[in-house]
Amino acid sequence: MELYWVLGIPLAGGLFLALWGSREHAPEINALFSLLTLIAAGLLTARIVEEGPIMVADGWFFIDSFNVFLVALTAFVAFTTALFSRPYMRIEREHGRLTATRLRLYHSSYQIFIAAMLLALTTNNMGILWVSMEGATLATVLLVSLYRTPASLEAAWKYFILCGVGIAQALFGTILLYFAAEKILGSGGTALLWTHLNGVKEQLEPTVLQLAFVFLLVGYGTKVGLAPLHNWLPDAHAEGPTPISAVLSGLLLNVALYAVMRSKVLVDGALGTGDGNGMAGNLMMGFGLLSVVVAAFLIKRQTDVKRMFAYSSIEHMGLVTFAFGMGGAVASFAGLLHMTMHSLTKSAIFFAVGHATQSAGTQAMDGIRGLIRTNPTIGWGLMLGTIAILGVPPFGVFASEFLIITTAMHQHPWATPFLLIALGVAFASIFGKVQPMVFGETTLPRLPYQPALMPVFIHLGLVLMLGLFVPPYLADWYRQAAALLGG
Amino acid sequence: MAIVFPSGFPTVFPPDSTPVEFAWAGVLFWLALAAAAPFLRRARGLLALAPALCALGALAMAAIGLAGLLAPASAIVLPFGLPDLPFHLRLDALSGLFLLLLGAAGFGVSLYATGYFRHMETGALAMVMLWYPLFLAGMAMVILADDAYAFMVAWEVMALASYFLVTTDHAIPDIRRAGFLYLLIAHIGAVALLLAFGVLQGGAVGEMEAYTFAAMRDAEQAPFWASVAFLLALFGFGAKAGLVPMHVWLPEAHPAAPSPVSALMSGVMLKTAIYGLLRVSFDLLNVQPGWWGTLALALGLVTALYGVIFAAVQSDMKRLLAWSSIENIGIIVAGFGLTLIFHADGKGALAALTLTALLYHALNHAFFKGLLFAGAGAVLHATGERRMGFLGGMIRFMPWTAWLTLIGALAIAGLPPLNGFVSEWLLLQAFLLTPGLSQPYLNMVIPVAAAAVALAAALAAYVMVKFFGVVFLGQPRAPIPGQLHEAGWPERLGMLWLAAGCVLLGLFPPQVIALLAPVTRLLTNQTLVNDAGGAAGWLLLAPVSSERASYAPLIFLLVVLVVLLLVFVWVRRVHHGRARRADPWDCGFPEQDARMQDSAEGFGQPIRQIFDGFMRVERETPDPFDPHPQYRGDSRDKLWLLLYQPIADLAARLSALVGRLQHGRIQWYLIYSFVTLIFLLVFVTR
Amino acid sequence: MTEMDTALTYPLQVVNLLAALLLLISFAMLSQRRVVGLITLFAWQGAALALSTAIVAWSTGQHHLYYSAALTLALKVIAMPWFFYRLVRRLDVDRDVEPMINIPTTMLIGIALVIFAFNLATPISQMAGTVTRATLGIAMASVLLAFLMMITRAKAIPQVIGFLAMENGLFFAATSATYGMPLVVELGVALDVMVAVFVLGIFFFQIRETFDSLDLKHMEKLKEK
Amino acid sequence: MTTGILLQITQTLLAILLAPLLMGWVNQCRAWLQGRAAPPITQPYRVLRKLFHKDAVIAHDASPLFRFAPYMIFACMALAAGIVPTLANDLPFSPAADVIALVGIFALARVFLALAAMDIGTSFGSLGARREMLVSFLAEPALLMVFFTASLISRSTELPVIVEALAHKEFVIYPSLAFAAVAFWMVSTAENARIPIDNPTTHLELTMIHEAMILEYSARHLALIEWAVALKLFTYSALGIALFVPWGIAPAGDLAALPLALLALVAKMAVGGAGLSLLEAVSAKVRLFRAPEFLGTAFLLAVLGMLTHFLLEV
Repeated sequence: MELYWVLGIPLAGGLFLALWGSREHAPEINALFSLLTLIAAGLLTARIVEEGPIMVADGWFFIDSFNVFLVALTAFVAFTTALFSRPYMRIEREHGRLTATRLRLYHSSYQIFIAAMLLALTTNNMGILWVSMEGATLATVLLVSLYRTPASLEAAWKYFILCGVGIAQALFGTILLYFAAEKILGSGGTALLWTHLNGVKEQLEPTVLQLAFVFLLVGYGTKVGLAPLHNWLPDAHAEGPTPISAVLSGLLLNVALYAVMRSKVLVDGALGTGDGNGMAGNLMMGFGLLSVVVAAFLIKRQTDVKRMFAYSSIEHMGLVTFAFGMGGAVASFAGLLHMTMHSLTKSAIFFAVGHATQSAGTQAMDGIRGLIRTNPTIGWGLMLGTIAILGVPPFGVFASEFLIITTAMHQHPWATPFLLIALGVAFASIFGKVQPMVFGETTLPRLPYQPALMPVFIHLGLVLMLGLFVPPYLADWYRQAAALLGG
Repeated sequence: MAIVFPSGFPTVFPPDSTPVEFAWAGVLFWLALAAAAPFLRRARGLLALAPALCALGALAMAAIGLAGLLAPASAIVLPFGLPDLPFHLRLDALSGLFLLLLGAAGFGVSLYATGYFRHMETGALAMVMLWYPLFLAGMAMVILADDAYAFMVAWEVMALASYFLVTTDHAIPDIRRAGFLYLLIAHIGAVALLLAFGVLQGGAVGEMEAYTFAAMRDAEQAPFWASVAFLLALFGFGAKAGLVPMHVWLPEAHPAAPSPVSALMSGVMLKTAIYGLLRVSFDLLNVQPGWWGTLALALGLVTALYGVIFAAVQSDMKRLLAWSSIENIGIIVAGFGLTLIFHADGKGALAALTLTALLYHALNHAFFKGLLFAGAGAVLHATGERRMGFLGGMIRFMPWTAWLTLIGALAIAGLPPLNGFVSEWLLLQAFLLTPGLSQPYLNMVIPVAAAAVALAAALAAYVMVKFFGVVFLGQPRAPIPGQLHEAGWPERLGMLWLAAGCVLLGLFPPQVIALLAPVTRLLTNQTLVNDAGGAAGWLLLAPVSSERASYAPLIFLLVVLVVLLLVFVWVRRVHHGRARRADPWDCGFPEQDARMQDSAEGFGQPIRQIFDGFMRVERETPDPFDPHPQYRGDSRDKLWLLLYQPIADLAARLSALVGRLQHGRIQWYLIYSFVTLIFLLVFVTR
Repeated sequence: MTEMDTALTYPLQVVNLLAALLLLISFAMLSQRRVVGLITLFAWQGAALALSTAIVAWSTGQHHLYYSAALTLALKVIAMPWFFYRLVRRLDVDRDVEPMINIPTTMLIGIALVIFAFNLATPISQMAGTVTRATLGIAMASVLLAFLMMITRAKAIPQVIGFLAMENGLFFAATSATYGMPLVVELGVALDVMVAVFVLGIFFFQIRETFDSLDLKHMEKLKEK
Repeated sequence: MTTGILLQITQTLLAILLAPLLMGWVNQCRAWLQGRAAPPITQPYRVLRKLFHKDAVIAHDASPLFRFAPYMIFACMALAAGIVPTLANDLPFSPAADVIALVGIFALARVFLALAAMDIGTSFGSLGARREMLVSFLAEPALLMVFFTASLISRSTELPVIVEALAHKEFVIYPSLAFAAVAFWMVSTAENARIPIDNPTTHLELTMIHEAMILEYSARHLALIEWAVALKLFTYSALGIALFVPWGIAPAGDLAALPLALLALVAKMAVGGAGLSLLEAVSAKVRLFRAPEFLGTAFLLAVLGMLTHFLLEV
């Protein structure tokens, strides 16, 4: 029952805002719908925690601890982002960068986007999963080009084409999956249900699944932003409105990776390789490592703050992919933890960056100086967020990096030099660029009125807490999820 | 396993509570102070009191450390941390000793800070008082941690807190640069440590429990991987301790911080790295090949000489002290290497001797370096001037500071009967005992290495004469801004405490060594016997045998004092005490003025001349018509150019290369995914 | 359907024929310079697809395939080509510049791709449960060819048509090789495609009014300096 | 024990009293060698007496450190003289400080002298201090190496034990000691401000090292310093004797040997002083920048001595 709320509310919100969105209180309505979604998600989560995995609508939806935790995360970040976007978009509008109609488009597609992601997470049908992923892309394309500047158009175009092509590959992978499945499960609806596939995964034809996984990995991997398929990501993040950058980084990438993981489980089953040394695991480790290194070196060259943090998202997604690739209880646990931490931290950073760029009137980092003098809260938010994302304890990102790196050192020592170099370069680059933005003298004006930094500090507070103390039920939940991923 | 506090907070101590619980309580106290600080902006008075509270906590911590040193090891598990890996804390003799060090030095410094921070503007003070107790707590936790995660968290919190303290006045670009360099190298070092722990994790790998030190202790380690772990640890801890060539951040960061913080960083934080080295290589690793020791010894000696040479040519007093910290760390690490050598060679007693020496030196350095930074800080506070070229004659304006600093200077210069001499004496004794070793080449090389230590010690004297002479003696080299005020009472008390430490540690070596015994027993299963024989035992120090070598600072001091008094009395009785004041003579040269004294550069000139090869000198020769010419010769180390610049360039080149990937043409991006797809298809179906 | 495995019935032979036709059209698109011609070819491809789907539906009694056939007809043969014709006329962009790789080379690469695709597909199609399994290789080939076409075209519309052609290939794989995905999925996919085209339409106008041209070389500003 | 303490005190006093005599003797010899009319051998005593009677003149802003330093220096030298066996070999005080501590004592005195020199803030003062510290930081390790060689031979850093091992065990030729001896001579010339490093009788300020440091001193303070200098020379000579020609020093608890020991001491001192003056007469002062090379050589010789010990004597 909760499930229908979870999916229905944002959908309804989308339609409602499409009709009424240009009114004065659209932002509040937007936030309200997100809040309701969050509540519904909370109820759903509570139910899963006590009852364990459930099937809804005779197997069309399947919720286990893996995706319910992503549902909760998505709903939460969606809500905080809506809170943040309220004053942010208002300021944008005052600056005359946006019109009422575009705000209407923004608000409704925002809700649709959330709905699509929640659907992708909860559906049991690999085909629907694909459909909703594509839907999520389409919902955000027009948001990326919201400002109608040449740059934003270009970014949106690249986003559309590259992700479209990528997702097409994913569809082919899905077809191959079906192709292999219908022999065992017979044609018709059930053959694409993940639970059924999972049940018979040992009998699935290995060679077909290998091919299928390649297509799925390339397809969804494009959306995860794995190098060298990542090229749309920095543009889209840099040119779209900041709330969208936040949800793209914080949520969409997770959902795409979720899709990859669902398929990985099946492939591992078919090839009989559970513990990471299978073909799927190796591919993911390879992509992950490559992404980490490439991203780290690209970060070094950035001059645009949002672009830089976009690359840092690629880096962290690479790290998570690497962790999942390694497999095993600790690594998968760490991967899930890192997903959470990255979503919370990165969105918090984008919130802070958003206001920073607003007060500086530019996204160029040379233009942003000495935030801590004029807007202390923004300054501290950015500083702490950066420190957190760079994996400095006691923030939670460190906890997952600690587990990932030590495990890697134990199981795949060859990989650690790359990780060491990449982390070092990334740290030097990001921190070296953020420090002068936060510290030092400045000529920046204050923001017209109090920015909404509550979300920033809520997120950072959570990250800090999870670095020092993971509540037991959350931990169990992670453990079950890790077990599902073949830990 | 002792009891776990409800929610980790000790409401009231049960009668059977162990030292480690008290230690945890102390940490919580500091954390509470830190948490309270931002809310005290309104209540300036309370805020100004915070350092004093820190000092109290430190004093308690010292007592707890002492207890932990003498009591059997105790441990607790905190109710938080990672899900299956809650924070493990353990207080054994080794931790106890370093906790004692932290507490004792921290007490003096914090007392000093009470006065030093008094004049700060409220907002800044609130920030400082947020990070300062956090810094103390972080260091304490590093020493107490008993699992890899807790250790790393504490380690980085320590680094982070100190970073924010270093960048207290971040308006100055140099300070920002220093802070950045510091945090960067600290972080890279931390990642190295992470990898080291990754190698060390033992027991059931893949279980969280594998990260506890207990599991690491009884994991069996392949020699190769053990060596990998050791090298990683040496790199990581060396980066924190300022071991050449990872030292570049130290001379930048330590001077940049407010003086009490510099004192803590040099005096205590560097020791946590030494603690880590000892913990990992003697406690966690259970094999120690000899070549580790040789490596550490070489590194240590190079560091010692490098540091002291550069200290001699500095012209900024805090930078000079920072370089001298590098020297002392070098000496300590050399002792560490020697310990490893003896240990690997099965010479337990000798290992105990060197271990004692290095622990002793660590203890000493905490005191005199804290004292010196405090003194320098007082001068800086009074004159607002760090460049020695503009100072001088401070002893007339601030006698307290001057005389107390003199004690520190003499101590660090390794002069009897103060504490610096004792540890160096022990170390040299150890060097002289190497002929027992099995490898002949070591026998030959090591006494020569002793020469390097001797050289470093002698140069240290040079450095300190320069430091004290230029800053405190002679005439002010530049007009003094306003009227100079002597350091206030809290500062004086803090410095008094530290100075007392220098003197007492110098005068009672037998007792101190007895105090160190549990640690040496813990790490080498051996203790240093003081074979001074019964009655003389309490004043005579004879580490190996009284035949071999002995030293009794008390007698020493007594004789000097007696002779001194006798001579004085005799001169006054037999002759007279008449004296009259006049202008200085200086060979009758009339136009005598202050600018004719040696400047800091001038005093360092001979050293610069001799060791020209090591350094890159940037000279500013004044223009001939300048009425008040100022010569500036800034000697920086070449290592920056030779080692770090190339790395930076390489990274830049690589990123330029990678940057080509992202050149904007969508067709190319499509080609990437296309090629990737084809490649993978070929790859899986090959 | 086991009795069909012995000999391929005529309808299914027609399906194979259409498959060949599909491949042929893909090649033709690869070589086509003019945008209008491209649209026509795209429409023909759609037609072939619809027809083959219908035949498969009729001969295997998979009724839901009729829906997808109808969908294909409606969307890819009528709606989209019409839409694109109008677009081209409105924006008057009926000249394609020289593609990034010249035509002959593209052809050669295309042939290589086809061989590759067949080699990839044969081992799989052996184990397929369906009779029309051989078409899988062709589907894969046309997907790759469409991909290639997207790479070589330097203008917005041809690229999009390439994208849709790829969709066609996928559709063909779905219908002929596996007798169609579950209906929900098919509908969902169709919906997505429709929305995609709609969004693209909006895009074209935005791009047009910003850059007054649909030439992609105006859109290479976002890069690493 | 009591006899020991008596011996200790007498030896120390003896050293303090005899030191100026040695200084006088050296000056006399040098005067002869230079063909000048020699001052009487007791000249140093007269100088001291004169200085003690004078009124001290102290610069206006001299700090207490300036007035305290001479006493400190003198006390250090007295202690040093106390622990070097001159007559007899059992010294109750000697356990208080071994050779390493002895180096420490010298260093302590030197640092105080240098600081005192910088206290007034005159150009020559700081110049002298800098040069003194330069010379010392090169000389000190060399001296330590010399001691190390000796103590590696005798397996101890206690002077009495060393003397015991060298003088009262069966006679062995130690090649390493030959190197050490040369190094020791070079070091002691440097440490005692003699030619070729420094010239005690110079009046050319720019070449001064030691003299430059005490320019501001007068009267009793100067007297104490001069006396300390003499004492230092005496102690170094005694050291040289103890390390390289220890024969004749009375073994522990053998009072009968004392007169003989006294004679031996006087003889050795006479010869040593003459030798020193001879060397000073024939050699010229090197430029200050050459001093590092000179002392570096000393250091090298000492190290060579130690290595020869490992090669030939272990």
